[in-house]
Amino acid sequence: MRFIARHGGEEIPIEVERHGSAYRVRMADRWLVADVVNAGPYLRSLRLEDGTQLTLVHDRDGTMHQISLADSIIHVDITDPLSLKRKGREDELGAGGVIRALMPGRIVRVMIKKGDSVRKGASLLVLEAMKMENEIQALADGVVDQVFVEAGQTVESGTELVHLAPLDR
Amino acid sequence: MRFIARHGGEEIPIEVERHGSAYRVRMADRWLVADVVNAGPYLRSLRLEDGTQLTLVHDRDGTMHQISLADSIIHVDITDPLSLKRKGREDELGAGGVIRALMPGRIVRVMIKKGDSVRKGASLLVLEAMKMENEIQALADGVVDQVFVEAGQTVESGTELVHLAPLDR
Amino acid sequence: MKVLIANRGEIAVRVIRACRELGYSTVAVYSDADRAALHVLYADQAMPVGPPPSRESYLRIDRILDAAKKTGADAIHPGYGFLAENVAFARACRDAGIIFIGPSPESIEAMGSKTESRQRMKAAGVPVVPGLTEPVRSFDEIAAFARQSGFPIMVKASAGGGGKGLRYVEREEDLRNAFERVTSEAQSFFGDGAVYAEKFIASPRHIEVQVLGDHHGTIIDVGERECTLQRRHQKVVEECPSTVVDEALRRKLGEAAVRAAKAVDYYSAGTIEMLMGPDRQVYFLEMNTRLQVEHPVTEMVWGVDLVKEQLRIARGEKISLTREKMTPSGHAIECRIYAEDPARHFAPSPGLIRYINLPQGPGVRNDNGVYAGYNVPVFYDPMLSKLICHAATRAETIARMKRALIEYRVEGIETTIPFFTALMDHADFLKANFDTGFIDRNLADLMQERGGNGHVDAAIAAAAILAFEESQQIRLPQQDNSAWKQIGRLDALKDRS
Amino acid sequence: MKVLIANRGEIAVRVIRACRELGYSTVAVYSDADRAALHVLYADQAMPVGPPPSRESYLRIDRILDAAKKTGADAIHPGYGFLAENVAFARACRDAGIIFIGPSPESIEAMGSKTESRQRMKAAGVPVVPGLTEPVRSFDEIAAFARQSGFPIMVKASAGGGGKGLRYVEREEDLRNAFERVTSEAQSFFGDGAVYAEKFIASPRHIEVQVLGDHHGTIIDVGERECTLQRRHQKVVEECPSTVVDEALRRKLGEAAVRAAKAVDYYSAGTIEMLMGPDRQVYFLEMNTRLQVEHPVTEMVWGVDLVKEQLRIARGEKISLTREKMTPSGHAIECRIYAEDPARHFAPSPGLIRYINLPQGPGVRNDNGVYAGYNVPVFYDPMLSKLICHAATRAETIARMKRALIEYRVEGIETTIPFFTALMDHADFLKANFDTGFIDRNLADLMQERGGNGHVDAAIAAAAILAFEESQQIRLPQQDNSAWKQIGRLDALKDRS
Repeated sequence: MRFIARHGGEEIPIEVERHGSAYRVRMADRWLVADVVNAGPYLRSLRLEDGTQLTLVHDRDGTMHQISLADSIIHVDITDPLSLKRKGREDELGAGGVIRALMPGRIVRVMIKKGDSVRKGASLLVLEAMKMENEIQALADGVVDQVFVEAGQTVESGTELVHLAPLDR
Repeated sequence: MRFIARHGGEEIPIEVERHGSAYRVRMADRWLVADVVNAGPYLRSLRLEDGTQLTLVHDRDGTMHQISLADSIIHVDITDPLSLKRKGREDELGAGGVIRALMPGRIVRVMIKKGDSVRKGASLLVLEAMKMENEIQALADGVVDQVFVEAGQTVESGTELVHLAPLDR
Repeated sequence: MKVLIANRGEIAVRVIRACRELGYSTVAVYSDADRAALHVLYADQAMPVGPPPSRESYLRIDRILDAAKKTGADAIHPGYGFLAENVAFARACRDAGIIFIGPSPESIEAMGSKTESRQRMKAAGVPVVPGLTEPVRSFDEIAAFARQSGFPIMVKASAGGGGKGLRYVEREEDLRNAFERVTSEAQSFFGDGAVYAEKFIASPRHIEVQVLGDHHGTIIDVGERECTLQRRHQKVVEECPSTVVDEALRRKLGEAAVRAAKAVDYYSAGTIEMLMGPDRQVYFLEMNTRLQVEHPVTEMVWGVDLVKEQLRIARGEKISLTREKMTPSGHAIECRIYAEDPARHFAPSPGLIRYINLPQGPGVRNDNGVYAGYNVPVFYDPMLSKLICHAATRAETIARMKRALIEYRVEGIETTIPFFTALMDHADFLKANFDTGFIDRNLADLMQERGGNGHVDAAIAAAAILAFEESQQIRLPQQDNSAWKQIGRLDALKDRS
Repeated sequence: MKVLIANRGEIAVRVIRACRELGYSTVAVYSDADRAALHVLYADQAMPVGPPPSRESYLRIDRILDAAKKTGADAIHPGYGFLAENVAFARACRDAGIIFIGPSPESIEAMGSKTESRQRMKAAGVPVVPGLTEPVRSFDEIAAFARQSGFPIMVKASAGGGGKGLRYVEREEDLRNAFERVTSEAQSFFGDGAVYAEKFIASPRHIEVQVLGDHHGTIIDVGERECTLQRRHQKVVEECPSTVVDEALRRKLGEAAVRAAKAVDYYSAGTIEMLMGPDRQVYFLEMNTRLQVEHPVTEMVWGVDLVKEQLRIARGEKISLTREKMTPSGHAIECRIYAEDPARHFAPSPGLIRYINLPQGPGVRNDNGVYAGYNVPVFYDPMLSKLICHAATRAETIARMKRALIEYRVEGIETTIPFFTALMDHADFLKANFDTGFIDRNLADLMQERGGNGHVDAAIAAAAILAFEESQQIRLPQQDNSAWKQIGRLDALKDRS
């Protein structure tokens, strides 16, 4: 079966086929033989032909897979090119700079207003949660398109805070 | 809602009703007010009005509930008298002395044959599993009705081994 | 004895464990967000004390005393934070005839004011960091001190502690902003806007000495802890012993700490915090009149149980330890595991813990406050657990910590585990070559992508295989050979017979 | 260095942890039943060695050496059991140029035969239990010894060990049956039907001394362990130190143990097992030429890491410990947590572990071999983990163990946890007043229904409430505030930008 993997800005064509009780995986021009077994919820053990064993925590949200190794976390998007799922996701994400609250809390300060140009890393607002003031920063250069919240407001996790339009639009 | 609880040979009529965010439970002529919350899979916390907190592991197989407290395990059968479930269960269990393998293993010896009278605690057969020979004993006095296995045979968990008919039948 | 624990999280669990080992029954208190928290699950009784915000629950003296009365608790352990250093609470306990497991209200009060404690220490001959010994409320007074002593300085909340309500000021133009923010934080965190200022000790190490005092006038020290590694003035890694303290200095610091504690007639467990400059000059910083977060590193190296000592002292027992007979053994390090995402500037990461694999085995102690299936609430300190390792040498302890961190897997929320993994590999950490600014300076370095150790391909392959399995509905059946169902049936059978 | 661990379960995990802390990479071997076992998950490499039965996998010397060659392992740690005391295996490693992390084949061989070791010990001036010093194969020879010495006697497999292949014989009429069963077990467990007989020491305590030897002729003892508490000749609880051993006796036993080890030019970790009669007379029983299951109690009290010492010794390093400078500190107790149902005569209880709540906190060490979601296979020893507690005194350690056992919850299979909970409350255990027959004699007492501490009503109410909730479809929604989904999206976004 063929997939497209997206990781670190790269698109990698992947083919997975069964190989005895294991799998043969072609990634671009590399081949891997690996077996994967469940070790309780979320935990998986992957073993390569030379015996290399990796214990990984696997979680998935739609086509996005999170693979946590002992000392690193890898996010990879795996899509079946035959399905239309990916298209839907891209539309959802394509808009870019929607900045959301990653946790519930209270907006302490809003440092920007509509029309401001901001640099990557600039502080946009301060959200107080878990006894800490958290500065929410711009992930990229952009122009403030909309500010959805004001100081003093309580927000839920996932609330849209600010919309940044890319500078190059 | 009304239930019948069976525990330790007793049948206890039970009534459960909501009481704010907790529950009011009538057991025969006693009343308890308790709330129960989930604390991850299987773990539950029960709290009584006086603050008494019990952390219990709860598991259920049909109408049979297993409640493990810090230092004891309680099995209780909870049935809704309006449902017919209980009837079915009784039929299934009523036959009594079906002795099954509780684990996969190999039958090493069979010490009884059809027609033998056995006393509670008598050794019926020896099952080897986990590097140990395990004597399977009669749970009550009875007459051997059928022997389903022979020495040397490998059995799966749940295999019927012996059927004991009650002496008083 | 019945002990109510006026706290939550790992420290409430820690105190419950000690009580249970001493045969005391325990009462947990909980806010509406904490009904299923671990400290509730481990307590014999649990009483609600209000809505989730601390101010309406864990900081409500009236409700906590009410819970103590309703359950007949004889004593209250305040843990750290919340009401642990609240004079009014300690007094209210005394008035209600309930033992407060901590020092006297008078000791708390004397040390609670950073400025008063500085005066007391000076009088007791304990060296303090040069600076104001009186609290001030106006910017002009702070500015006057700054002009006189020169920059950089520290502006601090007089009622502060625990790394909150303080600012480093390097240049005059930043002073007003710092003064305003500290004043505001002092008001909001400690309910008292008074501040003061000290000379800034450059590149210091943060060393603290554990003390124990009883009601019979005995005060001993239990050695020092190295708490230099901080992020934004919050300790993140603590060690025992300190690599810069030799036996002679240990004696000297211990004596100064005992002198400091005696100056306020101290009993129970307490900590004298000190700063050591690069010239090895040591200054009194503040006294924490409570159990510290990092108390376990002392316990593991010195073989004492500080919480049990607190409980025994509170019952009026004499300290059974003799300082001369005690020797530190091996080395211990503590990592504070937080629900924070190091890759996103340590942003809080509350939420459902879907899965945990806990580190186990030799020399590993995990003082946990959470479990798999627990929803980390947004309202409180995001500490999940303290991971403490102990081994014969510092190098072995670091290797053990690395091993434990590899075993420690949490899914559902982000944690600071990857940060500690990187720290344990840092050359300067291995050499114990650091000061209090080390982490903030080296953060980029520490948070560098580790690149999956060349296992990125394998990880991508794993994701593809798992996607393939799902698309093919290839699922390992949930095998279940469990015997209890049949046992249940048999018991039911027996019940009827 | 790359180390292959020729074992499974908790001991394989224990060795992997030590290797990882020393920076060695690890190779696990696994049978088809163990692909997802914990020792595989914690290893850097894993190689299959055959079908589930041990004889076709973990006991297959050829396959294990093949796995070592394929992965380029430099050394093999055999753990305990399986091939740990197999002379042929130790020789095969030597022949293959692979370091065997254990003693020489010659030491194993000398001590492997219970009869030869008895001869050697006699020669070295170490007192042995009176009995045969030559193995026999006929019933008549055993009967002759029995007649001469008088009953009761012990009939034992000459190649035996680990509590397997032995019978207590009280009366002449039971002798033939005992001889036949021991012969048969000796043949089936050890591949050698030879047996011998000893005088039975009534009401003995089982005391053993840990020794460490290096390749440079140094052998030291690391104190004794109290292993008296056994069930059917299998140790179930071990302690360090023994309450019946004072410092003078400790020295004496240690010297005898070193003498015994020297008699066979011993290196690596080993244990001299001894019986102590009620008259405090001590007899050599056997030497275990490997790491013991119960090694952690020694580690916690003496502050050594025996597995790391084994690894260092195997590399040719000198023992860095000096016996004179070592002192035991506090008390440690180990409970062997098995997948057995104490309420059903300790019947094995394999199956899926659906849930575990692990004990944590101060002084608790859990050497685990399983995890939640693991299916305990039927083919091997049913040990799930070793729970070890350490505290300042024996009483405190018992209280800590009780606390840890309350925290330790396993769902899906039955375990021996309730048995240990009862044992920790037994008056004679608290007084350390026991002999090797204690548990078998007191089993009924120990397994008495505890009656839910008066909480039966509450438990029934809980079941009714949970049944009610289910009937009403009242379910707590699985809350999920987890942030990673959004982080995933953001990363995906970044990847494309």
